[in-house]
Amino acid sequence: MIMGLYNYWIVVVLMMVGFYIVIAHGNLIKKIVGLTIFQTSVFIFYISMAKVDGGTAPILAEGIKQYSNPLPHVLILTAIVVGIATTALGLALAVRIKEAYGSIEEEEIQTKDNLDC
Amino acid sequence: MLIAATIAILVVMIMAIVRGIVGPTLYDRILAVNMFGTKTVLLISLLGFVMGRPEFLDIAIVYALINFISVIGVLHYSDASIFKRSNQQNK
Amino acid sequence: MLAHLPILQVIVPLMAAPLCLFLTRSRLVWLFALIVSGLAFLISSLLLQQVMASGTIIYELGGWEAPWGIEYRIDQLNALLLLIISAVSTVVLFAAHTSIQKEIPADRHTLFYILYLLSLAGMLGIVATGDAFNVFVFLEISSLSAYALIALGKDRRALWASYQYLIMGTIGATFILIGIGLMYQMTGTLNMYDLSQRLPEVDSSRTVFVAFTFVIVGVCLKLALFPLHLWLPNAYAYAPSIVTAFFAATATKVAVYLLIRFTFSIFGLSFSFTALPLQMLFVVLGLLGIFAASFAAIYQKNVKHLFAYSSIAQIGYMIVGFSVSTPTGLMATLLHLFNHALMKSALFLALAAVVYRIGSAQLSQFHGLGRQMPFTMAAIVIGGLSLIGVPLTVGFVSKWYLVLATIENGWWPITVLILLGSLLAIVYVWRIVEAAYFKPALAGSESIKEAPLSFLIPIWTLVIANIYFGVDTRLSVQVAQAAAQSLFGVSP
Amino acid sequence: MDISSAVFLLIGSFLCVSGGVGILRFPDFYTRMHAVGVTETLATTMILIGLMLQNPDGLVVLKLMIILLMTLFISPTASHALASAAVHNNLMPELDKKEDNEKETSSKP
Amino acid sequence: MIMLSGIYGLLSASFFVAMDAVDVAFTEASVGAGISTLLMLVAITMTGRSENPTRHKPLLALAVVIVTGSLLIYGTLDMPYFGLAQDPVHLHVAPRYINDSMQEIGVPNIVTSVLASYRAFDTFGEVVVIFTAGMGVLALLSVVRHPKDTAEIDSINKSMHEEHLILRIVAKMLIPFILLFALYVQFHGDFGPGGGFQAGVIFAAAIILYTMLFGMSTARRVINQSFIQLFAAIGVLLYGSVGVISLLNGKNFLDYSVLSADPVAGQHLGILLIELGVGFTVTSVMVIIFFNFAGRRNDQQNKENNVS
Repeated sequence: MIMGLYNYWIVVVLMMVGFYIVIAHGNLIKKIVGLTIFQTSVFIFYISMAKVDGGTAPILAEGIKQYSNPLPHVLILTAIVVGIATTALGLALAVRIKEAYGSIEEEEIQTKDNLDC
Repeated sequence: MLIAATIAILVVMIMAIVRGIVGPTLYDRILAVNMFGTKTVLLISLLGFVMGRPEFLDIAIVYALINFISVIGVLHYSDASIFKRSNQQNK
Repeated sequence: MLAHLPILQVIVPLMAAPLCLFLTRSRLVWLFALIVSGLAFLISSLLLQQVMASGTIIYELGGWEAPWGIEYRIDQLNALLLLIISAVSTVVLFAAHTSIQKEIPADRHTLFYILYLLSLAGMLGIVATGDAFNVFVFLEISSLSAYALIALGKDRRALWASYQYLIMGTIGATFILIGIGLMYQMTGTLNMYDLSQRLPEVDSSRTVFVAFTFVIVGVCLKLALFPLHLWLPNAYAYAPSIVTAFFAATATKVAVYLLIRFTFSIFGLSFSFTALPLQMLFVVLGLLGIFAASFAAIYQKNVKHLFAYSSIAQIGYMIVGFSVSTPTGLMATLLHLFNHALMKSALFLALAAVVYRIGSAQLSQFHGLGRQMPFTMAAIVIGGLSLIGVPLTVGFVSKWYLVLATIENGWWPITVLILLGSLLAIVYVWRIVEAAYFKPALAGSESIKEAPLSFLIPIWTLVIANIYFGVDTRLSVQVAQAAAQSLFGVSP
Repeated sequence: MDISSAVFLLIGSFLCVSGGVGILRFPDFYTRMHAVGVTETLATTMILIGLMLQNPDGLVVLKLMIILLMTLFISPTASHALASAAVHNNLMPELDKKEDNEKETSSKP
Repeated sequence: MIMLSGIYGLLSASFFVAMDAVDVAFTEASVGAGISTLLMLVAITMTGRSENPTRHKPLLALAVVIVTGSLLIYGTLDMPYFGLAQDPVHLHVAPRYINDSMQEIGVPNIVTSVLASYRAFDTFGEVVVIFTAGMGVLALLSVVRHPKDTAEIDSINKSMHEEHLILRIVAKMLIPFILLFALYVQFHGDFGPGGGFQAGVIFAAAIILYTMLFGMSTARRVINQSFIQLFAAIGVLLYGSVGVISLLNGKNFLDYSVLSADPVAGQHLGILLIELGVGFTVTSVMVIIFFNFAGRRNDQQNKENNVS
């Protein structure tokens, strides 16, 4: 069982590291870094399910019978693009927040917000 | 032999990561990242041969390029900016 | 061309968005966007007609048959949602040109319309598609444009609200992605119909259970179900008014659609309601949501906040109807989807008109508005009555079916709680009425005029729709009933 | 052919590891950079030549050549930029143990 | 910390290579290690490095994370084992792609044929996502530039670049090569790893390199901002119009077989065209994003200079 699943367990650990950074850190940029780690670990999860023992990259060539599953690769290509799009937008927001609030710490922004109300 | 070289590179990559984490200055980290990048290029070329599909060296080329660009980027935008001081002098 | 309606529904706004960049003047872009949105509305009504007449439409993209390619699968449920979204978008867009003059800097106008169209296309795409991964892609289109639109708000708090929404939304989307991945791993397919066929074989496995949990949690994040709703009030309150009117009426509806689609169609009724104590959980969360959000709404100083909380409460009603899990309950949910879209868009549009005239949505600024802006305020009152569920408005119809569903199931205490929840709605609606009609006008507010026609026309269109569908319930009830029954009958 | 390739690969690996030891063990930034910069270029060359000898197929060798050329350009340039950045920002080499402490603290932001 | 995330990107990419996902590795290499690291760096310089160690609610967060994590681990217990050929993933949909794509589409790279033909609509969505991100960043960060300021920056740039002769010369030699390589990746995507997205990122990377070394305003002189926006739109439209052509010919959206008399040749042509569309959009959006970040940064610095 350990041999069959260890890969997924590592992915889960990575995923949770990213997730923890997202929800526990107060720094906006760090949150986004956490988000990228979280997403990347999901990518790894997809890619590892595509692997076939003894298979190679899914590009047809002569004399090769066993290929890895191409479908997750396609999905993850799309997901990577989505990931970079989110990252870019999130960073842009963080930059604007810094300009507007003078800080990128969650707590400081929250207190300034409460003053506004 | 390929395997041996792969393992050697993996070991060196770990060393680079250690240096990257330990620090102590920013430049050490950049150096470590740069080194890590070049080693990745080698690793990918080697992996291509290990898996018997050496056609995929394109990825290694991309790596080499991206690595260079990101080192320049780091130097440009980090605290270690090469341009910062001259900027201040100009003011 | 009729055969291609399902795809045209999505790609018309999708391809119109980049075209906007070629138009230079703000007014031109607005007209163009309005036409495109109207076209989408036309397509969706044709689609609904077609579906009601001849049943599910299947459209294979790229000509590849289903599990290999992506397919669009339009049944009654999708068609209803498509109609709601495109109709609201068209009506709201009508007022957009006037409203954004004062709220968004001139050099961002084109971008605003582009993002708006993208967001519309994203939502339509989520609803129309029959492929689980395609849902994720379009979910991201609609949410990314939503983040940017919200951040266009004037107030700096809009930025912070948008950032919070981004974090929550991305976590939700990633959870959905994990869920889809797990399902794919167990079945080897991404097509929804194929999934529903293949999942029963493996539905006792723990992996499928976890996949289900992740999808549900992810959707609930997007849905702003009670404990996960924290991003919503601020996002709605600080976004440009037009954006609020559009999203309040559509965004959460799409999430409810996803919830229904995943639980009923993909995982199947028997699995969904036995694997987790879903019924119990959702009833409790729904009711908690109704009460917590209604109480919060009562204490808000900003009317936008007030209605945002009321939206969360309304989501609570939908979830209660959903968790009854009988055809009547589901029908009540679908009706409420439709009706809530009508009333919330009317209310938020009226608010947009108020903001256009007085520059803020603080309750304290509302004093005496009943005389200065009689038509706008009358619209708010009728919308508010609809929220409460007074007879002759749409709100009554859906509450009626909801009560019916709970009684049918013998859930008496819940019936009582639902009615109590409506009483709370009376309180918060009354606060606005009181401010607008029974308080003396503020000093220096004599110059406030009635909102311009470009507001009044869409607002009153919606208000009349509110009343019309409250009296003549044939159309909405018929569609909702057909959709609910098809979900309970054979899987999609 | 195989033997020569193996020899090249071995030399390359050895150089690589020595560079790795260098980056870990050397006392300050400049010496570390020296260790890396020098070994890296040579090690990469060696390993790539070793790989070229493995597979004398046209396109693959061409790509390897490209990688080699690029590394030869890029890695010294990057090292140069890095070092000059460090000098610019007043990071002093560790010449003497006593001086070191003051300088290190003063150079750290 | 950012360095580490860069390393993480590199590392995960090499993992993808080991897992046979060359196309993904390609993308992750250019995106994870390149573009997103760069963006983070720029964002960090714009927001300052002030690191406040205060963490709020770490216990709650930890609880949430542990619950989700253990749920996932629980879920893995029934998973089909890693790498076995009889996993359901490898039995149901994928075999057709592997066995028949050569006859149906005629492109050796299966990933490309799935991406650009079987699931072309996903890819269309992906292009639109990237376009949305570009528009979003534009809506958030674009600044109105004053001609006077740019002249000032120009003079600063000129003086400071004199010190970096070596960098500039090497870059000058490299950039044409990078552009050439990007074209190769773009058009070789049918046969090897690569395609529109990867090519677009590499192309954009070359432009970014140029911008970093020769200054914003020089780069802007070459690449006009509004021009590149139109370019992004053209990419999406190119992709979409391929679909519309098939609609007009009575086939379903994105059915390429109508593009040529021979369906397989039509598929090939269609893939080529849409990859081109992807390349256009990705290049221009990446450049838009970078320009707006960097432009905003220059703007901030100018303001600071004016104040001090």
